[in-house]
Amino acid sequence: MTEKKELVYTKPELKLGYGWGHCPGCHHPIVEKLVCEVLEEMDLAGRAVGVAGVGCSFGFFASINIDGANCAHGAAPAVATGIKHALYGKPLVFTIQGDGDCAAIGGGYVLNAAARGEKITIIMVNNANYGTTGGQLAPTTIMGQVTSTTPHGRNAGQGYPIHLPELLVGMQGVAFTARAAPFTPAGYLRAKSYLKTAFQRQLGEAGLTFVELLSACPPNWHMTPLEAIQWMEDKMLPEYPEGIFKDSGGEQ
Amino acid sequence: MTEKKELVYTKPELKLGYGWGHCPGCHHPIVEKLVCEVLEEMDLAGRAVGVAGVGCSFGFFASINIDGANCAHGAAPAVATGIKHALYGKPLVFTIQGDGDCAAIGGGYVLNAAARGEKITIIMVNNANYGTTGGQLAPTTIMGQVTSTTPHGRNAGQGYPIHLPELLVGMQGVAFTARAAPFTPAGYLRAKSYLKTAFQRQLGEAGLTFVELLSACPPNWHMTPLEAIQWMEDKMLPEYPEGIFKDSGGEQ
Amino acid sequence: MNRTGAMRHDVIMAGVGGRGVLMAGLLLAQAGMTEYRNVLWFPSYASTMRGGPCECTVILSNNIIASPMLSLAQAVIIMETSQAGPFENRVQPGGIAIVESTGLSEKMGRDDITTLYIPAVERAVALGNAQVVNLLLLGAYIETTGVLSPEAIDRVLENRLAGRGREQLLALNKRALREGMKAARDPA
Amino acid sequence: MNRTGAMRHDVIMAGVGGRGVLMAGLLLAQAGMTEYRNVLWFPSYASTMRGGPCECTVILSNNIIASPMLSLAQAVIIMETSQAGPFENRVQPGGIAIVESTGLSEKMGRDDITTLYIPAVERAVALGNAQVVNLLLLGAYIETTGVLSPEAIDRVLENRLAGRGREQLLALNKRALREGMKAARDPA
Amino acid sequence: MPERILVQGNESIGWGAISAGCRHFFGYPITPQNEITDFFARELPEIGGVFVQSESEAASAAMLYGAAAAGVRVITSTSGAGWGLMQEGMSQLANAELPCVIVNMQRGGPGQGTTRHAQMDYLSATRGGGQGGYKTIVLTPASVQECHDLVQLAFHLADKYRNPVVVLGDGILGQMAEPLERSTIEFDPLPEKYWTIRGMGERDAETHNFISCGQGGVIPVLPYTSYGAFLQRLEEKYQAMSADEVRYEIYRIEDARLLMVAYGSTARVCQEAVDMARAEGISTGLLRPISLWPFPTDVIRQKAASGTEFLVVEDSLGQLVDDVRYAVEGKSQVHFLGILDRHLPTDGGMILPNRVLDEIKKVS
Amino acid sequence: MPERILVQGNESIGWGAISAGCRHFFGYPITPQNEITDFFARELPEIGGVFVQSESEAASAAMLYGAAAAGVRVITSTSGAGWGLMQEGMSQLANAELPCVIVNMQRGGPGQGTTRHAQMDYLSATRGGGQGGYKTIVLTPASVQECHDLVQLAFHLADKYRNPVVVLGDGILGQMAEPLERSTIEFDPLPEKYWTIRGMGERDAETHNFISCGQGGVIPVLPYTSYGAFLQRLEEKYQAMSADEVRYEIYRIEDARLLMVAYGSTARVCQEAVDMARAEGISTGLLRPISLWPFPTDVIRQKAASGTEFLVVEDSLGQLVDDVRYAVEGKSQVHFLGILDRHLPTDGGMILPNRVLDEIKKVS
Amino acid sequence: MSRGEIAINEQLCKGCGYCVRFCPQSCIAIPGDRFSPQGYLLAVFTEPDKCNACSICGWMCPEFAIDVYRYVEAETPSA
Amino acid sequence: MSRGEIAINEQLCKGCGYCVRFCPQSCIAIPGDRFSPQGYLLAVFTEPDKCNACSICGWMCPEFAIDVYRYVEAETPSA
Ligand SMILES: Cc1ncc(C[n+]2csc(CCOP(=O)(O)OP(=O)(O)O)c2C)c(N)n1
Ligand SMILES: Cc1ncc(C[n+]2csc(CCOP(=O)(O)OP(=O)(O)O)c2C)c(N)n1
Ligand code: SF4
Ligand code: SF4
Ligand code: SF4
Ligand code: SF4
Ligand code: SF4
Ligand code: SF4
Ligand SMILES: [Mg+2]
Ligand SMILES: [Mg+2]
Repeated sequence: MTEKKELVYTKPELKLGYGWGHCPGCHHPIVEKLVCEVLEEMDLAGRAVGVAGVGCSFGFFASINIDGANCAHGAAPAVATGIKHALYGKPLVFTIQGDGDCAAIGGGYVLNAAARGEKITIIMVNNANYGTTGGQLAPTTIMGQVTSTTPHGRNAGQGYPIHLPELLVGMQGVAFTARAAPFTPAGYLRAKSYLKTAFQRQLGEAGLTFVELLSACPPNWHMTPLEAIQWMEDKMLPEYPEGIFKDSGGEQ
Repeated sequence: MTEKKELVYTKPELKLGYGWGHCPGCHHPIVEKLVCEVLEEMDLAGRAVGVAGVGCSFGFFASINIDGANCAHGAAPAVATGIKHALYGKPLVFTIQGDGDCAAIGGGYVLNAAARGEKITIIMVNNANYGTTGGQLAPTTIMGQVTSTTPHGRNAGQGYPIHLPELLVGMQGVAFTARAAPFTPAGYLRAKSYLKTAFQRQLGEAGLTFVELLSACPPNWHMTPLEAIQWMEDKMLPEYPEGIFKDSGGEQ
Repeated sequence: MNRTGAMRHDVIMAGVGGRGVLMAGLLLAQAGMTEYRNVLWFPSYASTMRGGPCECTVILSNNIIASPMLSLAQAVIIMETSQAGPFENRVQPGGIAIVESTGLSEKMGRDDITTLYIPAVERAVALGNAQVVNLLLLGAYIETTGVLSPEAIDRVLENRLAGRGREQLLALNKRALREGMKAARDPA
Repeated sequence: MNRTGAMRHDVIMAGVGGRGVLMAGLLLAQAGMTEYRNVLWFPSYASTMRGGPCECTVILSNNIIASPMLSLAQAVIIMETSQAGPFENRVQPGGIAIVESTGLSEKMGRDDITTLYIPAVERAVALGNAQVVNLLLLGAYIETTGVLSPEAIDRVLENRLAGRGREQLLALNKRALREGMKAARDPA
Repeated sequence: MPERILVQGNESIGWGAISAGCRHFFGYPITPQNEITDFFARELPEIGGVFVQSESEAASAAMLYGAAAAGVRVITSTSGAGWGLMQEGMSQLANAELPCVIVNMQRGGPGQGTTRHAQMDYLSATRGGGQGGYKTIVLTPASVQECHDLVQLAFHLADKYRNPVVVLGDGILGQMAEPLERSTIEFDPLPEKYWTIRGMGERDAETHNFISCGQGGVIPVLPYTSYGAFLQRLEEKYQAMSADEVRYEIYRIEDARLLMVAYGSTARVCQEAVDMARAEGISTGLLRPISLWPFPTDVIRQKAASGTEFLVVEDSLGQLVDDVRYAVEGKSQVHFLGILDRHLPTDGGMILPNRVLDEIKKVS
Repeated sequence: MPERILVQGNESIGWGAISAGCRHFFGYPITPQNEITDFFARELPEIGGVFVQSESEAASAAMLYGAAAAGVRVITSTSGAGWGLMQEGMSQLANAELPCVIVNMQRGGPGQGTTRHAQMDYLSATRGGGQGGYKTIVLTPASVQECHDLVQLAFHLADKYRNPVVVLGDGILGQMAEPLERSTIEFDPLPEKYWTIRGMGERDAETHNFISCGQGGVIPVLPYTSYGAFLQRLEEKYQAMSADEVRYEIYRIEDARLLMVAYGSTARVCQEAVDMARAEGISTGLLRPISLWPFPTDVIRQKAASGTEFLVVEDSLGQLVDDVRYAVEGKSQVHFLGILDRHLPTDGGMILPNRVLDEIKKVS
Repeated sequence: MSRGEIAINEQLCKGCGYCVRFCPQSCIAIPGDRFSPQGYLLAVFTEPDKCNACSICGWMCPEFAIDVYRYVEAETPSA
Repeated sequence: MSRGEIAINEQLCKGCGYCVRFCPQSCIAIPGDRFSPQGYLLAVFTEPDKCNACSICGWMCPEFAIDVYRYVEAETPSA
């Protein structure tokens, strides 16, 4: 029996070059990979326009071969709204935003895009802190977590973690919300499937779609990458369970 | 049997002078009245600090005899946060905001104050449009409602009404949410009781408290005051039911 | 053509919000479009809420119209008694003040201008609709100054109201305009 | 007192983020506080993400220190091979370059400066911890320039590390510092 | 001859945008420009355009960012606090080199201020109120017709330079109605928008387009190889605008020993004052900047050199006057009449023509 | 002699606030000032103070608004886009006359820009970047010690004038460490804060206090009887600041025929260049404005009148240079060295002393 | 028989009709021929006999225009 | 018996260990004595025999450093 070998997994074609310097163990590049794979599998690259927020995903669309932009901190949903309406609803438009970008400074943009029922997909990368600026408290920081602005661990005086996929369920303009943790193989597959459904719902004009993806930030958590994913397993997953929270199905 | 007469209802003492020119049939002055009565009955006037947003309640604290301020459009929850923390939690701090002020431009402020669990009370006056600027679409405008920016009535392309008391239920930092429609006697009493509970929960440090009050805007609705309250009965109440949506009870 | 042959007419109309002050001015300006080379209407009010003081300036001219606000106007129309005091002073010497006089308790103070007292509220109620005070006073103004014919105003009214099932309102407005002209010829 | 009696010492340390370049500079600056009237430490890096180029400037002087950035420095410490090229040019003629040489494939180009090759990674691994490359090179620097005694650095290290159950680390650091001094006396 | 319609300045802004082929408006209500928002909400859907009411002016700017990046002509309008809230976004637009038009119908005062007219955003408009020292061309109309015309010019210049352009009106101009003749103005041909993000399939491209508002060192971005190269590009652009886009109008300045400088509604007042003064035999004239940035420095400097004095009239505590002083370089007198000289102390007050005339007499 | 500690400029800002008795910080992270945010998060709770991380810089400004209205000393800090986003709120603070301190450690460029140092917010800081033409005193330190000292002065001036005060640093200053001696500076007595809103019971009052950021006609507000009266008050305040709060430092200007004008970290570079030039026998000096608004116009004008030339060095495309030109009134030459003259085209570049020296030689 | 009465301040009333709409005893009306100084139609307390001093009209009035009085028996001087 | 193999790009690997942690067949290890040009510890495909070409290591790698190959029977030339 002669054997040949066939390449079954490699860098997606849409990914240009390689990383631009994320820290070891960071899942931001995993999000790049997921997005590329999903767009390739759905054959949507030519129709997709992405918007990155400010944070460690600022350069997302510099190295992905689809049209894209970055923009003001927090404003990606409004930028996506502008693109979508400019082109009369034609493209697939999605954002990549950090948790600080999306939930803190961008909370009002998300809320209002959801209320307007914009046909866009928001992808929020939740690493429970502000990675770019050196690890400050984010709205997603979990109770007790030490950050540079909660040096003794987050306590109730500094509020509670925010759960956007669950929260947005209550808004009529929202068609789909979900959360996945692509740091495990199962989570990776879940993330892909959620992203696919989100894009489908968007194209079906069902409403706003929202996918949260958990991500490690080892240096700011002061952990090694392996410690970081253990911490995610132990602390983040209980706070931020994976799953679909709303799916209006098909179209509007 | 000799008879004397006793004054049983009059303008609350805290209300200084009279209105500063709201339109006939507007409920903004009813909100003033409610706030004054509640503060008087709870004997909290000396401890209260109010913050008005921008809209037809901008002058609220000019004519109420408690310390107060107005501020940037939408920013009242952050201003209230500043006051509360400046005074180390001592005063009763509450906001009066229009629905546009609170839910549109102020949506992010509300969301984040709620996430932080600020011990403040947000009072949102929902008149289903932007009164001050001449009756534009608000996030609270109901489906089909004609406004100056939805001349053919709000349709799904312009999104769906937002229900903040219901939405905020999902946030751990929120202690109490409710909605009342003080344009009927029963609604009036409900509004008073909700405001009282909200203030109690705030003083018990239970978390953020939120009360929505329905209000008419006859001129911008192009109705007489009586038509306006009929419309509220027929259209607004079904969309915005009265009631308590969350009450964490006592203290934190 | 306007009836006087004058190159320019300007007027300030004053009242409170929600009572048709701005609309009266706009009617005049719109009507002036065909008869004058330049037209300007400038409304001024403090807020959208009803009941606050409210004024507008209308200028019709065959020359360039520069300033949109006037120190003093050739004429002032005071549609609400409460505005009589402040606006009487805005008339040029030799100019005209047309004053709604139903609610007026005392005569105006100036003797260097012509003052016309029109009980417009009373007449409007008599016509069956208190809302046409503005048309009445506008009628008095065009009659006194000759700035435009009533037909010029009619045409604008027709454009605005015709064919929308509002013929009755149109007729009422036209009647009020003429009632005002009559009142100006024969003031109270 | 500093051992040379010179009024001023300045040095640029270069490497990549997360490898202790900034810390080495800060140690030197902190230690200089007692021996020099003025001290300046200026870090420069593109982002908080690890692995990017990263440098800091340290100036110890008994005169006023004006500019926080230097065109050319008396000395440059190159902690990471990849930074050798750009930073060799930042040494004044007659100055000193101290270069981590474990990963270096070819010699540096300038002959108007003194270049010290220290296989610091190798030595650090030999000491049991690749993290002390910075202390090794710092040792080489103080030895070569006489800017400060090793004890001055020790004191700062002690303040930072003592009493927190990090005695081992402290000892390792001190050892690395001296190993670096030794290497400077007897370069590879 | 095109039909004349009687419209307010605010509506004329809207008609101007439509004449320029703009079909996209994103904006948030604020007095005294609500008629603009309402206009677009009413008119754009009728002609297949898009009106979206944003949730704030910060969002308006972001929506402009998206729509401009997608390559369409897009406009917003605001005033007062909304203008302040848009500053960050305007700076992002400038960095990302996105062409769009931003209208500010100025109201009164800092903060919430008043809902009425004033001219108090001159400095923040001409100096780039947001972060980082960007520049935008600032055009300022003085009539209803000019609202329509300058909006068209604004779109042209935005596309020409890939830069946001500001139209700075004021509440009086926005509220007043005058006859308007609508027509599309022809301009020189424009560069192709090769850089838009509409989906690669739209242009059958091999490589993507990327719009970035951060040209920093971290990301290897197009089209500038370094941050310095990007700043160089900005500098060249600003120099080109300064050289080519100065616009102003003069009125009866022939023999004027005293020249008024004023813009917008205040220029109208001054024009009347010029006539009044000349009627009394005082020879004065008016220089009305149409572009506030770039500013007509040179013409003023020349006049100053030949001894002409200046009277700056603006409805503020003094902003434009600084640019005039800068131009004059102490070579002649610069007088100032500002908001404290209004006929009423209320927010409805104005510097009336006779007040200007008094000042003309006083200083000449 | 107080203990000397080695701290970064950013931390020194924090120590300065604590020395001034400030116990309240509200702010949002942004590079290159994160050490300030982190400092307050760490230190304030230790001494019974309050640190709140806001959700945005717009929120920071609003929180300052609340805390200042409640009568406490309060500070925030930001940079770049955060500065842009704060403009609306700063204007509100100015209108409501609320004393507070806002620190901007400038980073590079418009938009998102870069995370590194630059000096590109000079104009928006000195001109009031937000709506309505307000003014704030702008102080600019050039050393770690001065960060600490000027923050204290900033608090004093804020309370003296009931106005926000800006401390304009830059990324280099914020990042670099130098020795700091901490001590509380004594200033003249301040007016009582009779106007604060803390609850009437706190002062056993009969009538309430009301803080408003809209002094318009609609609401009968205290303490101004009309909008004109309010604007009059602003004008008087700004005049008083202009008259009394100009600050600058001179270095070796005795016989200088060429005077450099620079602030912040760039002034440090120039100082070195002065020494280098003098060592080569070229007599040049440095004038370092400490208050950027009000600007030391008079001293520059005097120098210009006596023929001194100027070399403005700033890490921008040219902002400060306009104020110098304005002061000079064409009476002598004003040369400029800006961000395009940095030693590297990256955002980590700088105008180095030898580049300045070259220019000195070229123009003198 | 009446248990109370109300006083409507004609300076303040703006004729919205809310008191009329919600008075459980139908004591109030807007006749249509009475105007306030500002020109608003005025509400009038037309049926004093039916008033039970429930205060509802007062609650509902946005203009603080209504004072409500309850009739009380005069205290018998204490023995 | 092996059904596939992987190739780890040593230029890209940053030694996070995710591939090691999640390979169901424990084919990968970080020996600790091998460094990348940037100085990171390197992951090494130590147990080629066990690899089933499941691609999980590839999914988990944030650096796009892993290519996965599956062994396929050579096509028998069509008759
Ligand atoms: C208006 C504004 N404020 C602050 C910043 C600074 N900033 C850049 S990224 C960031 C937070 C990033 O956190 P997150 O969104 O969670 O993304 P991450 O880096 O964690 O992926 C902040 C505060 C900015 N760029 N703009
Ligand atoms: C930043 C900013 N944008 C816009 C405005 C204009 N503005 C004033 S009030 C208002 C909306 C008011 O609506 P709402 O909050 O519902 O209050 P209402 O008047 O209906 O009571 C707007 C848009 C403003 N003052 N500031
Ligand atoms: S700082 Fe955190 S989020 Fe940013 S690249 Fe590093 S690990 Fe990823
Ligand atoms: S506009 Fe509407 S909200 Fe404002 S006062 Fe009038 S009725 Fe009330
Ligand atoms: S008190 Fe009650 S019964 Fe009497 S008038 Fe008022 S609502 Fe009617
Ligand atoms: S409720 Fe008040 S304002 Fe309305 S009609 Fe009755 S008395 Fe008048
Ligand atoms: S392909 Fe699967 S079995 Fe093979 S090394 Fe990777 S994870 Fe292990
Ligand atoms: S997952 Fe990738 S980067 Fe991490 S150790 Fe394995 S090959 Fe290296
Ligand atoms: Mg994050
Ligand atoms: Mg409203």
